[in-house]
Amino acid sequence: MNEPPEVREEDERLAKEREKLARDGPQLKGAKLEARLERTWHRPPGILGWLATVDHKEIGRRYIVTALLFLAAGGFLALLMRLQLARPDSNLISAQRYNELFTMHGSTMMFLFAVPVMEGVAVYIIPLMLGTRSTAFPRLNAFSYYMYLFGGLLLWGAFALNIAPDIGWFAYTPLSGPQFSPGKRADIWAQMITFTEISALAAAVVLVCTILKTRAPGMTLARMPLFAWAMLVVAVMIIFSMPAVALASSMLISDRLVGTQFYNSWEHGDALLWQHLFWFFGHPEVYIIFLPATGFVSVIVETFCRRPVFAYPVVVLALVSTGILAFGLWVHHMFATGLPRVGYSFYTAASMTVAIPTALQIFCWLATMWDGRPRLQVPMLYVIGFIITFVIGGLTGVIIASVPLDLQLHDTYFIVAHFHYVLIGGAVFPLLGILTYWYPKITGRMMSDTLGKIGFWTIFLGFQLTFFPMHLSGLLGMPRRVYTYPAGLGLELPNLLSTIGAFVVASSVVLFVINGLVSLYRGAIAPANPWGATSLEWATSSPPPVYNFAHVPVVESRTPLWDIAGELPVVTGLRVDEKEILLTTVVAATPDLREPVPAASLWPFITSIAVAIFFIASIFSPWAVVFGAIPSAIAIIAWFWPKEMKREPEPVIT
Amino acid sequence: MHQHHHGDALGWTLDPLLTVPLALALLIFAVGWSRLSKRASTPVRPTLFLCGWLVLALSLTSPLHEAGERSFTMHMVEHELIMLVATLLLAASGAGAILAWGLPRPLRHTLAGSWKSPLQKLWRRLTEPVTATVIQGAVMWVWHAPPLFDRALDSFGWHVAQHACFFLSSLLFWWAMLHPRGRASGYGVSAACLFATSLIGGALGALMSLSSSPWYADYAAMGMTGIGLDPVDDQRLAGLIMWIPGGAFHGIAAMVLFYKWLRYSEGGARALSAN
Amino acid sequence: MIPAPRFTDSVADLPTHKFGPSSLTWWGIIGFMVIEGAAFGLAFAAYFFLMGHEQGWPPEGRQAPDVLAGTLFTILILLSEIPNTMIKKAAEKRDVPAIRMLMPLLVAIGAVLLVIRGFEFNSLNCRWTDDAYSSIIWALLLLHTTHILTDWVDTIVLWLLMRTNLGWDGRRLVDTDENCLYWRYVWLLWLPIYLMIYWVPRL
Amino acid sequence: AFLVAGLVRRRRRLANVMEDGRHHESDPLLRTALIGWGVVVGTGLVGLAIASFIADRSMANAAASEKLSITLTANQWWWDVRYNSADSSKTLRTANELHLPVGVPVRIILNSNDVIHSFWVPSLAGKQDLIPGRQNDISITPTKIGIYRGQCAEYCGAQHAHMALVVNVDSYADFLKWWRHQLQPAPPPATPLALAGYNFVTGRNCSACHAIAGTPASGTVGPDLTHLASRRTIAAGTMPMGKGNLYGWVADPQSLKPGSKMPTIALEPDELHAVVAYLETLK
Repeated sequence: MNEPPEVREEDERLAKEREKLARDGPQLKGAKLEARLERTWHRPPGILGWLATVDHKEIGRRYIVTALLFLAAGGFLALLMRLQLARPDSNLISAQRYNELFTMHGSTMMFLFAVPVMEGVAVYIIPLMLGTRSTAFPRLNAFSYYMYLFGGLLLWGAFALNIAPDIGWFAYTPLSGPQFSPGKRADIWAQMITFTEISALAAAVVLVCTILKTRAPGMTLARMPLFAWAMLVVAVMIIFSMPAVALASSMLISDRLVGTQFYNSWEHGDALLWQHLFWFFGHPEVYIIFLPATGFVSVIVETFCRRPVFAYPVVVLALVSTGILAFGLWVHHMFATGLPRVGYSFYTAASMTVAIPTALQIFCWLATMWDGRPRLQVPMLYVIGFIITFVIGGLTGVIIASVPLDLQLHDTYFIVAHFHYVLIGGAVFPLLGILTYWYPKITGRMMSDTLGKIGFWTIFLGFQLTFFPMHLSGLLGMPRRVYTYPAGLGLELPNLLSTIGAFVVASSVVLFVINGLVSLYRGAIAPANPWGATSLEWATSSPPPVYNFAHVPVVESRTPLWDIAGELPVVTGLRVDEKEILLTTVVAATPDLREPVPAASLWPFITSIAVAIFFIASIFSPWAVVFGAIPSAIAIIAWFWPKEMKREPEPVIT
Repeated sequence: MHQHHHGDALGWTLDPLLTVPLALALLIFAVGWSRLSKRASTPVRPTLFLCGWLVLALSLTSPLHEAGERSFTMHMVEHELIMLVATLLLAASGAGAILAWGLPRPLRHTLAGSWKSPLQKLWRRLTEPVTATVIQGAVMWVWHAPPLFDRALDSFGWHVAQHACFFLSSLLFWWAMLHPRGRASGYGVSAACLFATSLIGGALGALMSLSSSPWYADYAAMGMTGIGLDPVDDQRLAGLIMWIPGGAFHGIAAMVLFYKWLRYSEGGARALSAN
Repeated sequence: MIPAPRFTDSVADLPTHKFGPSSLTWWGIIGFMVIEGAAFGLAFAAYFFLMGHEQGWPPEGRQAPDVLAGTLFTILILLSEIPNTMIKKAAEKRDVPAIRMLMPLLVAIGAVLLVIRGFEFNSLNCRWTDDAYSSIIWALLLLHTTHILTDWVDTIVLWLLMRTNLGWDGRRLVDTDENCLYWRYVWLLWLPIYLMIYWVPRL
Repeated sequence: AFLVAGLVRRRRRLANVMEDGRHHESDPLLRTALIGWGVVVGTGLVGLAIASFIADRSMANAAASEKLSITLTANQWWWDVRYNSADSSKTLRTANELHLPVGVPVRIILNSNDVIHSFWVPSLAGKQDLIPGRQNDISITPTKIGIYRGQCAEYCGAQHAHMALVVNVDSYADFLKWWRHQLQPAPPPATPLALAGYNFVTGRNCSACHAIAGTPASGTVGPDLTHLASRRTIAAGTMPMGKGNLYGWVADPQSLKPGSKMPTIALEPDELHAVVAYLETLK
């Protein structure tokens, strides 16, 4: 329009230049193309390059490893607790320490293990599954990892310094408020929440945009792998639910640090406000952990039964409806708080409905196995372990959905048993299965099958031994979160069994780790598609090259690798001298734009440091909000400042 | 509470302010239908329209309306019938054309002339899914502000205005949800808007049901409301109806539209019926 | 074994930027809007939840905030939509000179808004430490202020960018377009907050 | 049960498939099965919801007419018990122990002085939280004579584990006897040693927190001690009542219940003897 004339001339010159640009295609393929892509996509070497990376595979790997370390740490705390509870009236661990232990255990498992590990797996595998070279917003992705890491370090650093939180992972006010938790313990917890929720929200935005915009051409929504569907639902749920805990914990920390009165019932505040906000997040959180696992199960079942998952639309609808229902159920964590009695039947009915989509999904998996040819390899074993365990956990879940029953069982070991069945059975088993399944893709080597099978049976049986007796101790009246219990109430035996079981579980986890480490060096070299699977991550080498795919694949069916006759259709014409990915339309996945991918950059890391200093300092002085915000803002501006005049040699602007 | 007292039998509300527009609508529809039915058309749409009209007419004029003046819960049932059932059926019937044909010819032509623009432009603006969602949410929240709600309870005219607002905003809303522009991606937006609406309405219902004191003076003044609950519990029950069945209704609608979206997303139904 | 490629269409002729839902950053911004919208929605819910347990609102002995500053703010922020729309349209037409001319106006409006906001805090008639009512209205106002502030800084940065050669980059125009979208969101959010802070306590 | 049966059947069929690798089920059949399964689960849940509703109704009906009103106030980490009466001379305060007459509906009003606690006597009633700034209540009609153990069921800080409550369900006559006895003020000290203890308890540190009816001790922060020795446990179920445990508790509460709000006061041996001797008279 109003451009000065020299720019128009420039346009023409650029248009000529565009013809000369190197692009992948029939003229440039094979080793020559790979070398060019490698040069374009590789990150700078050295420690700085390592910190600056924006490669989703590196970030995903770090996410997974870090989360597994936190799992080990949280599990170690669980062992300590089980030791204390092995005998009645035990004096092994003091009340204060025990309260720190279960707070750390719960917070670590929920915020530092379960959610991040799912995000980590997704960040690694989703772009490969979708047939693209990078996630959307790779720098945001890197930032998300660093925020997560610093949040975890804050919590565990505090534990090492003996100022770990002791208020439970749910931090009910007023116990966590300024009056009843003086000192810094509760502040540390609240800021750890801030870190992890920023991280989770950033990762959620990355995943939503990646899944909606970067799918391979032809991969319509109805052809998307079920794991991608699960992660899409989960990411949207994170976007709606995490702000609740963000708001709640900000209000808590401002009550504690600057004297607001949100939760102070002596000054018109309300202690239950915390619970409503917390569970508005906390209930969806359970599904945020569980739904990715259902995605894993769908992937494994499909591959090992050699049959597309039965009733794909039903599974998708089940995922979405679970996601929606999860937002209507938060009060069922609050049955004992004196909710209006007229509502009990409503809450019961609403809580029970969530069983329907889950039951339908389980049916679809069983039907897939029924109709397919199941191969009982390690990942499939984990799926079967998952189904058995999860069904038990689901049944106890239906029981406690009923208000009268829940009023009896709430906050007892019955609940502890229930949610460990749902979370370990429902999420950790599929996770171990999927790690075995994707291990060759990530590392290029296979895990040992024998060790894997031994590992599965020990963890499966050990798990039942640990948690089944807890149903009993709960029914016998053992409340949660007690550091000791009196003798003579019949609680000795179930507790002893649980403790023994816990050590069996721990040994099988050690076995899994050993298997993982040994296989890294000794495992059989993995081919591109060792399991004969169907989704696109198996259409590239194991491990994938830094640019994922030499050519962006085209998808013509829901099970692409099973339906192609030897040759994979691909599009051509993406640049090889610049990092570039293909954007497609949201629903139909028709090619839409070529999107430049930002280079590796230290700014996400620097920003995360600035923000971390800001948050941690604010525990000690409210002025940190002022002097912390400025460096953070500068770092963010530097992050987004475009490096150069990018006069793209491009055709039309529409 | 105007002119009614406890213990009176519940009667019909046949105020001309209500009955005349309702009857007129039905009349116009009947005329339009008789004119149009000479050309071929399926009976689905008229049936939907008639069902919607019936639900609307019954919820406004039947004893339910008077019961709504003695119990907030009953009032809520009335509102939910209007906003969830009647308007959904009316919007689904897509009976605009039939209604237009029912009008006298000169009026029809004037309307057709002005329909082009700017009325059409306004209509297109208002039936943007996000706009319609925001409008309905705002109408719902604002009318539940105690001074406004109390006013509606005290004066029949205001009450009609309240119901008209609910009726129009939800008609607009359902229209926007069911008739998206750009068929394929439209239903996705609709599903998201329905999910948001279930949260917006659910939040209002939840606040109502978790409140420890009644919000509305007229109901609070009753020692015991018409359905044998004290005003606090009556309000809680009303809130619960809005929150849980109301939220579920929007949730289910979201799922239905989502499913349609999914189907459209595959050009042919091939991938969907691959099993 | 990696399956051999079979070449189909070329995407070489695709553009590198478009306005609206085709743009990746558009989705990112919508994502963050939803996150913030959810946070505001929950803050509103918290406000009404606290209110639902009080006999009077504001609680007895407190005075509702003075409306002058808030009303001025509301009028000005509504007016700011005029240059905002003009910039948005200019960006879509690639009219960089017009953007360069209008941007300082938006920056100036933002600055005035922030000054008025200062007076707003002063007219709340309470301190955040007084009681939960005071805390929540302070929180709402503060939350919104952070949005004004961040978008203002963002606008300044964009303005500086537009003044350089980088402004001609189509992708920066998309950024400008999306910044305008965000500003709309910021003032839309303000309307319910305005009602809740200034008018609900007067009901 | 419906659900279990359905799942067990499914699993068995699944096992068959895996053993012989058969798979001759056709699609339409599976599809029908899917719909059938949906219906089965749906119906099962509706059944459960109705059962839950009925159970809930019956609980609500039980709450219809209470005869006895008790206010239970939770504190970190003990229970303050007040038997309400219109006549203030018949209002009775005790701690960590409820006595209820069998068969009489009782309404317990639940409050908290500090953080959230939860009232739970597994064999008598479901849970109900005690929340500062709010008032909940729970109605119970005990049906069997006996001694029941209750415990705080909401994590409430350091000594959450040691916040038990004894519920003693008696015949109506026994209950009345207990109630009348509890209304009595504490007996005056009879021996010189007990007198020394009385002087210590009422005169110095103890009375700031504890009350003993009929003496100058009238603190309200800690449990009422008027009939301390008649209770079954010390320190909210931390240990059984007895001379040895009383010694231990008075001498060093912090080592027995670390974090307890009762400070350890350094007592001379003779002071300790005296205090325990006096407390033992508070039957």
